[in-house]
Amino acid sequence: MANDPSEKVPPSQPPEGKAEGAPVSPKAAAPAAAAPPKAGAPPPPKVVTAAPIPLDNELVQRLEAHFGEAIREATLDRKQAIVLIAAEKLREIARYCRDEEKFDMLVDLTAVDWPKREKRFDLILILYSFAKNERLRLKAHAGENERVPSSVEIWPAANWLERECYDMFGIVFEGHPNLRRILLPDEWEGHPLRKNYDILKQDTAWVRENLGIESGQ
Amino acid sequence: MSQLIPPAIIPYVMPLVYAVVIVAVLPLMAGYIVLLERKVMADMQARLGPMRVGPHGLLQPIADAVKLLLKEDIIPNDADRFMFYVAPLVSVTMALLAYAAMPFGPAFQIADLNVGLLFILAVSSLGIYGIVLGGWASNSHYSLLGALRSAAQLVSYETAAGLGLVSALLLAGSLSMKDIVQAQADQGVWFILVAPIGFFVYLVGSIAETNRAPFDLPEAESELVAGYMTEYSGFRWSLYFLAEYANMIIVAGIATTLFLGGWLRPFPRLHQHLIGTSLELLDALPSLIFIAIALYCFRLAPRQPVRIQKLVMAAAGGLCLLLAGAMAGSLFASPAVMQGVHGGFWFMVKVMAYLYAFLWIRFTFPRYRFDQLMRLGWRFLIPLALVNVMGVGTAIVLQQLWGWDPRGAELVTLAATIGVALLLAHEDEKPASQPLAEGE
Amino acid sequence: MFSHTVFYFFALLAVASAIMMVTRRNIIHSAVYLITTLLATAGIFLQLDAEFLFVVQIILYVGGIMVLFVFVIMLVNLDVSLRLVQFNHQRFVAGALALILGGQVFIAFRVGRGVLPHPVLRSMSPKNTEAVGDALFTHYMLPFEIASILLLVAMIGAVVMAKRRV
Amino acid sequence: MSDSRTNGSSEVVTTVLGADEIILNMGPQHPSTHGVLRVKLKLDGERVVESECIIGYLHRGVEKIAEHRSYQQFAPYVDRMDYVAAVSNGLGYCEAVEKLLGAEAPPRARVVRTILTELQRIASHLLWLGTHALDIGALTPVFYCFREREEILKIFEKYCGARLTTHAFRIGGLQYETYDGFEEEVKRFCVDFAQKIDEYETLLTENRIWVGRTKGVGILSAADAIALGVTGPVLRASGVKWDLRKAQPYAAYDQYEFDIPTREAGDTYDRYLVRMEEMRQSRRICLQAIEKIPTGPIMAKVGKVLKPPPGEVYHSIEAPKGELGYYIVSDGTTQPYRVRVRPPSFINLQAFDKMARGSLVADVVAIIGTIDIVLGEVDR
Repeated sequence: MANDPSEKVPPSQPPEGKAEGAPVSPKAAAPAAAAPPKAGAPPPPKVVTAAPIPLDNELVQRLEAHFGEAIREATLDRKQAIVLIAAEKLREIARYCRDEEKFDMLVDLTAVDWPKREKRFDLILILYSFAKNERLRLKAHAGENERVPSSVEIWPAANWLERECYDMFGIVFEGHPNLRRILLPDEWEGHPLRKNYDILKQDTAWVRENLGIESGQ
Repeated sequence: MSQLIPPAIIPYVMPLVYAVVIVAVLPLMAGYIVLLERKVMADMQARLGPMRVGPHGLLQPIADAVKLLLKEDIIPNDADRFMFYVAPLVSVTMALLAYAAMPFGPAFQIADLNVGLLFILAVSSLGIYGIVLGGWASNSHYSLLGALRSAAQLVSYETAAGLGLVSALLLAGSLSMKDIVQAQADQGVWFILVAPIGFFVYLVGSIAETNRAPFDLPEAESELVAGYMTEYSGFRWSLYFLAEYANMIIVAGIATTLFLGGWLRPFPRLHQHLIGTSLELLDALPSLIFIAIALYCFRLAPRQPVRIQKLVMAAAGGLCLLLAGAMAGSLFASPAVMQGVHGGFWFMVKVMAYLYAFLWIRFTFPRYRFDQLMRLGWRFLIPLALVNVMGVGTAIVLQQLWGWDPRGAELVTLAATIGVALLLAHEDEKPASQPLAEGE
Repeated sequence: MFSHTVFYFFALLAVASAIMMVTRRNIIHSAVYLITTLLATAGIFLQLDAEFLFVVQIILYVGGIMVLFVFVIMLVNLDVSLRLVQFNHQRFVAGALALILGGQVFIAFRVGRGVLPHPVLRSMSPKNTEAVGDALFTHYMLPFEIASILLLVAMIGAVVMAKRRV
Repeated sequence: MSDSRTNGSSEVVTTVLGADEIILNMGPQHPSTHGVLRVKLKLDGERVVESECIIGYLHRGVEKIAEHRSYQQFAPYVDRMDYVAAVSNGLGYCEAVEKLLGAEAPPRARVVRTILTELQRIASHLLWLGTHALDIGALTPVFYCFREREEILKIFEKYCGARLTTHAFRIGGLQYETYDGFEEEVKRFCVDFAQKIDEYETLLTENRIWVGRTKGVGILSAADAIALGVTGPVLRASGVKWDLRKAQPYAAYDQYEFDIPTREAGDTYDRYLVRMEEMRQSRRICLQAIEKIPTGPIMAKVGKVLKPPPGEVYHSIEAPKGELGYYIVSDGTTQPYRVRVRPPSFINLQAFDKMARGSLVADVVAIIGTIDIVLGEVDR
């Protein structure tokens, strides 16, 4: 991991930015006495930054030049580039990333739920560029009843990934050709990966009706 | 005997006895061919196969039969009940009926029809109705697809296999099974040596006709679950199973009779007598084979883990000794008896060798796709069989009309046929390499 | 006596299954009865010592043509045929015609009995197959060739029609 | 469709749509859908017009469970995703958490991890080869494959006590030191294995029927593969020379020489050849690694209670089936805030429709086999 070329980042970054990353939950502000994580490994080559630091490389500059306000923030966490963007502009930015920046593969698309935040979901797109051997993480905030633009037309790979996201979080993707549940049954109530969905919870009515048992637990 | 039985019935007595013997023995034989298949498969796949029921699984077929008979007989709700009942019966009846003309030995034949070969082909081709109707009556789409594939496959490959047989018929000049073997005895050569291409075409065609891998599409497990047998269970299923193995023995019997010299001993014209007697050395071979098997059984017997298995193994050895004795004893009996016993032995040996080839092929090759199967049948085998018929015909004409040396004529035409075969194979490869997208 | 029994058995079977074939609603059942009819006819051939014809009847009609029939029927949507009206007003006409025909045959049989020479079965066995071949390729060469050409035309026609659809 | 989800029968539901189009349902219980995959095919005669994969029958909510377990507790769960390549799953997870912690496994641990993961790759490919050949009707290769796979599983068992769901690695390194004779056993396996691969190839590679069944079947172009996010051998068979072990080396892969096999046509036959060659390369890596396993500790000091600093990390490895990624968000507590698994099977399966369209029904089985999916990973 020490020589992970993918995450090579232009050296423009400040060595120890303390600027706190907005995407991280308030809890993160209290880094506490978390055990110095670098401890132990025989060759401790690098200082691991405990918190994200601002990022300002050429890619980010180009993005900002193109999309201005839509690029909210760019950070570096564990040497991995994260760009926070406005959800409305997702499709345009995604297309630009694919066509101009050669991020030709959508590696993954997922979400994180932060229920206490005003816009509770982080929508996360992990991109990879074969040409640069580099990854980029696009992040967008989305509210509970907000519709997020779908990126299926840019990367067909997003089809099932967005369906899964809808299935698990209830995020609705505008323009998705076939937005149905993918892992859970179509009539299932609730979105399990939301934080307020208890781990023991299940759609008891569905289970009773379709499986003929009282509980799936 | 003539006092006990009215004379009008006498000609029907022996055939009846033979028929009863065949009907009684055939299921057992099918069971043991299954065991053989499993053992051969296990050997090829680096494992042991059935080992538990009896020593080395020798009683496994009986256990399987009991299991099958005791299984619940399930009939799907929406099945056409009458057809569902009848279909397996059709299959098994037609398979058994075909044995009527099969010569197991010079004497052991129920009826020597003068169209014996055609009779066997005709009747065994009726077995397809069992498959088609069973697949249809099950009211399941896997079954129906299996049945349809089966019908299409059988109709295509019957043509090829039949044309393959024609070359042997040309050489024999008769449709009677007995006369065909006799012709090989008279000419002193098995027809496989004269018409190897015909044999090859029949081999491939017969594998396809009996739905064995690599042509087992009607019951392709990974695609159609069990094809036309998907909805069958228990006894009815075992009837299909019996029919399949009976058909295998039939095609093996046809190939043996037409190409492998039927009940004839290898080297029928080699008469090396034991010094000072009229016994032939080669006639001792069956006895020696059985003695060898018996010795092997006796050697294995003490090593069996359980007492009962030791006994069974020893009994198997004893049975082989008994057979060896019978083989040896028949040498001293009248020539007819000796011919009958030894003929039966050699016939079965050849049938088993043919079936072994079936098994070998099955465990070596992947399965054809349906269009590839059809292409192989229509574009390769049928033209090849036609050319082969012409080749053999030409050879006969060269011999009979122009007085060529028989072997020379056969070699020339064989070379020509093989040339055509290579050409066909070459042609066959071209469309195979094209992508499938032509339909779009 | 024995051969008479065999004949009447097969004859009855043929007629009965022919009637069943016409009256069944389910086409597959009809096909099965047609197969039975054909097999019974083959049985009559056998009883007449025409072994070659017997075998050819089975191979061609039962083993070949009927298999294709059944094959096609299975591909057809059966439900449609089950709902078809099977008999219409023509049945009276047809019944009348059948009666007339039956009467004719009966009369011919009664009148002709004893007049015509009793057919003597020349046992062609064991040269049955050769005899058929001989007859076809010598005496009946022209009809044989005409039949062949007819079949060829039918085959080409079928190929052309099938190709055009693709 | 939804109501029939509970109806776990393998019956085929056929509806007459237009003149010739029928819908054929395969699975979820079908001999060659490799588990509980259900495929709905719209057919025009024998040709597939459209296909839809219906998944989720094996969904266990692994990602949800992760949020309620500590980092170490969750490690055994990942073995249950791609259960035929549990070691690879474990490697990906452990390295991801290590990255989150900022820790790094000691060199000895990394080399042992590499060896075990490569053995696992061989085992996974062997299982694929056996079942794929079985689907296409070759009955015998599966037994040969299992014979060799058994040797690998024996090594796993001796190493950590489990054969299938091994939980071989720990966050920070290894729990167990290698057993006595580990090197010799791995070496002997690798040496013997060379001719075993040749044996499989003798059975299949030039077999006319095999070539006929696989060549030109399920073609996936490089552009389509990238657009659909396909990774692993499927991508490489389409001509993209990309392997995470080379592109972004992890564990100890940067120390070894190996090639990335690629093919151009992107059909089933090419995927077969790529995987066969990958087994050879894995063997090569093992042989190099086993020669010089560094001495030293096997566990980094990560502490008993893992509290990674808040933040997030994405780490991926080249699992036997493709890119296996873990995206982990930490909120500074002992339990991960969110664990997202990027399952290669799930994303590769998405390319099924592309491959299956226009092919024959019989090819569907070959195509499902060639993607090499494990439903445990697809459904999680």
